[in-house]
Amino acid sequence: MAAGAHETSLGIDHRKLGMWTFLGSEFLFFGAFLATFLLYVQTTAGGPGVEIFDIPFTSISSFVLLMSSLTMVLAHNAHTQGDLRRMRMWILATAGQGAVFLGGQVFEFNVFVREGLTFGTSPFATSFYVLTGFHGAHVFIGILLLLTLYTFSLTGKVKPNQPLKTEMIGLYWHFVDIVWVVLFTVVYLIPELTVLD
Amino acid sequence: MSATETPQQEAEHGHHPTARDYVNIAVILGILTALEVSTYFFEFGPLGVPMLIVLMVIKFLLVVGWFMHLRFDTKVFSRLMYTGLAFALVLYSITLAALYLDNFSAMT
Amino acid sequence: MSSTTATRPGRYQRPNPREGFISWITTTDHKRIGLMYFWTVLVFFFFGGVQSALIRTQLAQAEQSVLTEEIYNQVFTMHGITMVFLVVMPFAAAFFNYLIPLMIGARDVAFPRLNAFSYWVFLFAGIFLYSSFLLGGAPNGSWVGYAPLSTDAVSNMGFYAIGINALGISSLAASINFIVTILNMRAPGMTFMRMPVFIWMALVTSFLLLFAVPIISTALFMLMFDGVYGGQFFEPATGGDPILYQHLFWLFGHPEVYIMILPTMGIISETLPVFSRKPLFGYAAVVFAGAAIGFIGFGVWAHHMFTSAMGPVARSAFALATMFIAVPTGIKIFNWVFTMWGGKLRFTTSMLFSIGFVSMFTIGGLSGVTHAIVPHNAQQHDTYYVVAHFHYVLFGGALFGLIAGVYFWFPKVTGRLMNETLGKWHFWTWLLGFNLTFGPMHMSGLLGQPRRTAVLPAELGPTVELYNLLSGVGLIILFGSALVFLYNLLASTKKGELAGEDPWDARTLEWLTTSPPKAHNWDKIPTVTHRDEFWHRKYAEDEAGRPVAVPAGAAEDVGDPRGDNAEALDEHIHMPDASYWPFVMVLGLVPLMYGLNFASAPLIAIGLLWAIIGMYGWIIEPLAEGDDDDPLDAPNPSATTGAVTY
Amino acid sequence: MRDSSAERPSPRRRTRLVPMAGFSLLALLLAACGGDATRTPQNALNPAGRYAQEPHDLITIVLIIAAVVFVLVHFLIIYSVVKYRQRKDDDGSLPVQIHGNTRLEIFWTIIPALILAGIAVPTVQMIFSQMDEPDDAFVVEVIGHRWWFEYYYPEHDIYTANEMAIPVGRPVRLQMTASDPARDPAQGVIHSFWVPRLAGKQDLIPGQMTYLNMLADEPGRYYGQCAEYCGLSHANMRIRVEALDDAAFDAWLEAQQAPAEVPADELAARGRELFGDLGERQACAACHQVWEGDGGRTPGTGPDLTHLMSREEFAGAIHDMTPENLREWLRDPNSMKSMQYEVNGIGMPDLDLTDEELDALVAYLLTLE
Repeated sequence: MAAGAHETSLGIDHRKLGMWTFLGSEFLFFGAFLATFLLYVQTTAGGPGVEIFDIPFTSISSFVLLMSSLTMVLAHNAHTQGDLRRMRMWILATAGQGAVFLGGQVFEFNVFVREGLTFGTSPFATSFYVLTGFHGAHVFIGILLLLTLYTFSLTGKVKPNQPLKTEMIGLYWHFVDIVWVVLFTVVYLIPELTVLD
Repeated sequence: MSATETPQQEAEHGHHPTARDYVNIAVILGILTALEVSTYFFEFGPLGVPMLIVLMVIKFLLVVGWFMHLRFDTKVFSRLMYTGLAFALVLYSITLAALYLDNFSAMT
Repeated sequence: MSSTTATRPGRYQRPNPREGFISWITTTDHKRIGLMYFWTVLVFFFFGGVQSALIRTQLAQAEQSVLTEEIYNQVFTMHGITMVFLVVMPFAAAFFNYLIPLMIGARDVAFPRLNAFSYWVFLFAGIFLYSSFLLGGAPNGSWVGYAPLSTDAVSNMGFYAIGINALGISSLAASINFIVTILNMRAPGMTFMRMPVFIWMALVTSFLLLFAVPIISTALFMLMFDGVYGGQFFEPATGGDPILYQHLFWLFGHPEVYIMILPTMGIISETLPVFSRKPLFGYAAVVFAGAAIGFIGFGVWAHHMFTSAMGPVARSAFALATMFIAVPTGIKIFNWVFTMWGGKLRFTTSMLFSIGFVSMFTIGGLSGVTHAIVPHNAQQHDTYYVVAHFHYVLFGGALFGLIAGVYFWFPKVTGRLMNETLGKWHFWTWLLGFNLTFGPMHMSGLLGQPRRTAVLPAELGPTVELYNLLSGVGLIILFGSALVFLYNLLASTKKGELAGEDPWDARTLEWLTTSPPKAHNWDKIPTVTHRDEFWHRKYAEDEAGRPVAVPAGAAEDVGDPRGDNAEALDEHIHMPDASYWPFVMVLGLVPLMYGLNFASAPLIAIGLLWAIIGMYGWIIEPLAEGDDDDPLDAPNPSATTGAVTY
Repeated sequence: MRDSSAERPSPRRRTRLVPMAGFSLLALLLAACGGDATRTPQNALNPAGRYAQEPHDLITIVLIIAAVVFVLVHFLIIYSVVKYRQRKDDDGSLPVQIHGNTRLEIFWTIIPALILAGIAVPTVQMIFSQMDEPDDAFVVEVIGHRWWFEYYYPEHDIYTANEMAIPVGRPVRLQMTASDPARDPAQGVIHSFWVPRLAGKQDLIPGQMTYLNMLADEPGRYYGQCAEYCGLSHANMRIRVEALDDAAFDAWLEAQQAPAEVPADELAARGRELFGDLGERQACAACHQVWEGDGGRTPGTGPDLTHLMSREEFAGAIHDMTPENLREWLRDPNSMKSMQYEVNGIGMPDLDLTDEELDALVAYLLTLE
């Protein structure tokens, strides 16, 4: 929309406006699952509760996801400067960190299931798995998008003068990150302080 | 209403942070995360939860403001995002309050 | 016209057929998509109507069972789902699609392919829902789908949870599309306070969808996880709270009511002024009242749960909020009435339906206020009184207005007028049939007849039988009336009187272009200097407010889209090409939906993979006007004049 | 913005006419429906105690106000339509273009808001007063099953089904929850208890307790039914409330507290045997209790049958308690009421009873008075 962008009523690109609109609605999506989790945080039906969380482990994977936001924004920064080579490097780093986070989540789920917290154990279990699972699904889609961007930047479908494409995927990625910022605190750290005492 | 009719200038060409700024923000984020995790290892008493919430909000604002450029972008985006956020906070708080505080089970 | 495929080299060519079946499958033209919505809605409306006939037959007499309980429960559930999600909502979407770009002076919506995607998801989700009849029975947990009844496998509510969720995706995509279109693609000079009220209401509706759809989506996911995958969200045995589902459902469900009625309020705010030959009374008040309704509409959801497990504080709070939403609604009604006041009313069919809307909606609104009287709500709740109320809002309200819109914009779409004689027959039988069907339900409800019951009990029989009989008679009249309407539609499309470009002496921008509009809507995008721009190009007001006709040709300098150089302009306008990909991608949704419903991993995998492949095709396929971010790639830079380029 | 006030009709002219029209319309309406209590036993417009009367009085006022508003709006619509229609001799000129009137807007914002505030005050008061626990309440526990209501009288240890007896003139406090045949809240769904003449409805939630107050001023029979859609046989889940004066109520309590007698009659004795043992087939006693005085009463998954014959109807209060009906019910329960025993374990199974067994069981059931 290079020519078009300056002719829109708000002077903003359609796609960026659309992305922000979408992200606005995503708060309502995660909010509902988070509220459900809060409602059920102690409803364990005799099964495992929040004591099952491994805070040091989750802290590390949370940190990795947080730092992936840095590499993401650096990728965008490189793209704005037309430097596709550095952009690709940072994109790969971001996708890699996302994959580490996702791997951590899969590992964590496996451990929990082995310790007796299956999907249908209790409302606590279901709401935990669905909330963090949907977040994981968002991360997964993000990784797909990043890899797509990487590939297209090699084939020439994404050009050095099109940083908007990186920016859009970045917006989505950062959003997924801030959702985790909230989840990490509200799902893991705060119950660890309050429910266990 | 007409305030949202921002012409193009503000949108794209504001102050743009550099790679160095981003790294600095990331360092701050790392320190804040370390502080958060410390609540697991050390006893903060009644301060623990408020501290975690404040830290969470700061981290949120840093990522949104800098990495997502909300500080430098048009206000329309901020409005869209904060409207969604505010709706989520208010509606789900009321729902939880109704479920926790004012149903029959809570009354007995 | 759409555009220059041949001139551009590339591995992928986009399809560009202009007629035939393929042209409809691949279209990205907002007008064609709008029409597809319209005709699909008519089909679903027929199904919903048949279901209502079955319901009325069953209840015509006490202790009668034409249908078994099992079938009856499926029928009333599907009636609700159909009318809400497959008729009223997409009916409004048809208008949004067709009219938003025309009324704001744009060539298409912001994301034409996403627009096609929305339609195909809607169609296939509807087919998915109806396929349940062949696959072990339709959902029978009622349209609200309360847990834990709906998590029971015999309720077949998996179809509901998954089908409605898919419809939600369609609505969400459409709402983002319309929000961006309205915010970003208005013609030069069209400030917010110059937008037609219909556009305002479309914007508010889209925002309501934007924030409400994710909520129902979570509720339906939870329902699906509980029902199909052994989740415990609403399972009382392990401490799950069924009331949570009700909160989430109505957090969406109440805004949904306004999602259904606001588009109609927009339509009425366009038709009444035209046929009263006066501007809308209190434009600003109507707009702000509409926005206020949308906003407050999010804060009243629990009034659907007054007999649920809520304590007195919550009951009081939601009662107050509910009462006060009547204030902005009242503002609108008075403004519409005063729009007619002092005008010169022309009673076209469209005008009759508009007035009918104001009248019937007033009844629905007043009975709505009585729901807020919580102590008595406990008597009304889940009775036919409620059924009467929401039919007065959604049938007497939404549908009356939407039909007013059909008569009003039919000449725009086809270039022909609908037959007014048949139209008047349609209106009067519709009005009579409607009131005869739903008016008596107020009484049968107050007298104690609950809704959703397959049998009218003998104890209740003598009290309410007469009212049920009247309802049945009313429905027969409605069916006849609907036939008149259908015949009128089909006949007028073929041989209706030619309308010319401005049959109603209309006020808004869409009448400025040809009827039917060309694929690109405008040869030259108009510049807007007034609210009711088109009217102001025809008339000026003297100091006393009396209109004076503008001499022919005087307004030409503002930019006449029907200029003689249209042919020359044509070459330079680049419309989005047609595309197979939205359709292809949605085809992947079909195995996905069935896979989720029957917990079949292979089907889910096929569906996801298919959808992802579809998405890649979508991304890779070349854009008509070159890549968006890359002006160098655009075949003709001068072409972007006000054009949609995505 | 031009002021159109000059063209407004004087509001004073209408004021007297409109409420009168409203009142008479409503009076007609209500008179038509209050009516004969015996003919309309499930009629919310004919309340029989304060918990139904108070809301009814409030809604009457609100309906009158609504009628006034309705008449006002429609007067305006009809007046406009008649007065401002385009006439045949129209000169084709356009009317004066009025864009709005701020004073009017403020007027019709504030007036409805005031009216609503006026309605809100008694509404909120009544929400609390209706839900408050009465001082001398008689407590009955209500358990909603698919698809019948069970009543338990905790003070007297009485179980009964479908038909509920209450004392006249004394508030009854219902403690309600929902469950299902296996007494497993996991199987429970939401129901709603509604006897329109005695009180508004209140949902029964599985796993939670809800409460409802009821009061009957006069002895008599009050009908109601489940009002929250609860699946297949929702329509067949009815309620009968028998309001008894003190003497009759005490007698009822006493009779219900007595254990069932062991029948002397041979056929009935054979029936009693079958009731406890049907060989390969599931015995009646697996689900239904007939309390003969041993230990405390414990509910089975089906209705308590100890005093079956004291009730006039069975199967969710949809069938008369006649020997023929009972026999048919035992022979082929699904023909009498839609249930889901095969798929969901809900309701009465088809026990494949022979004619001889049917005779014996019916004879036995008839002795449970």
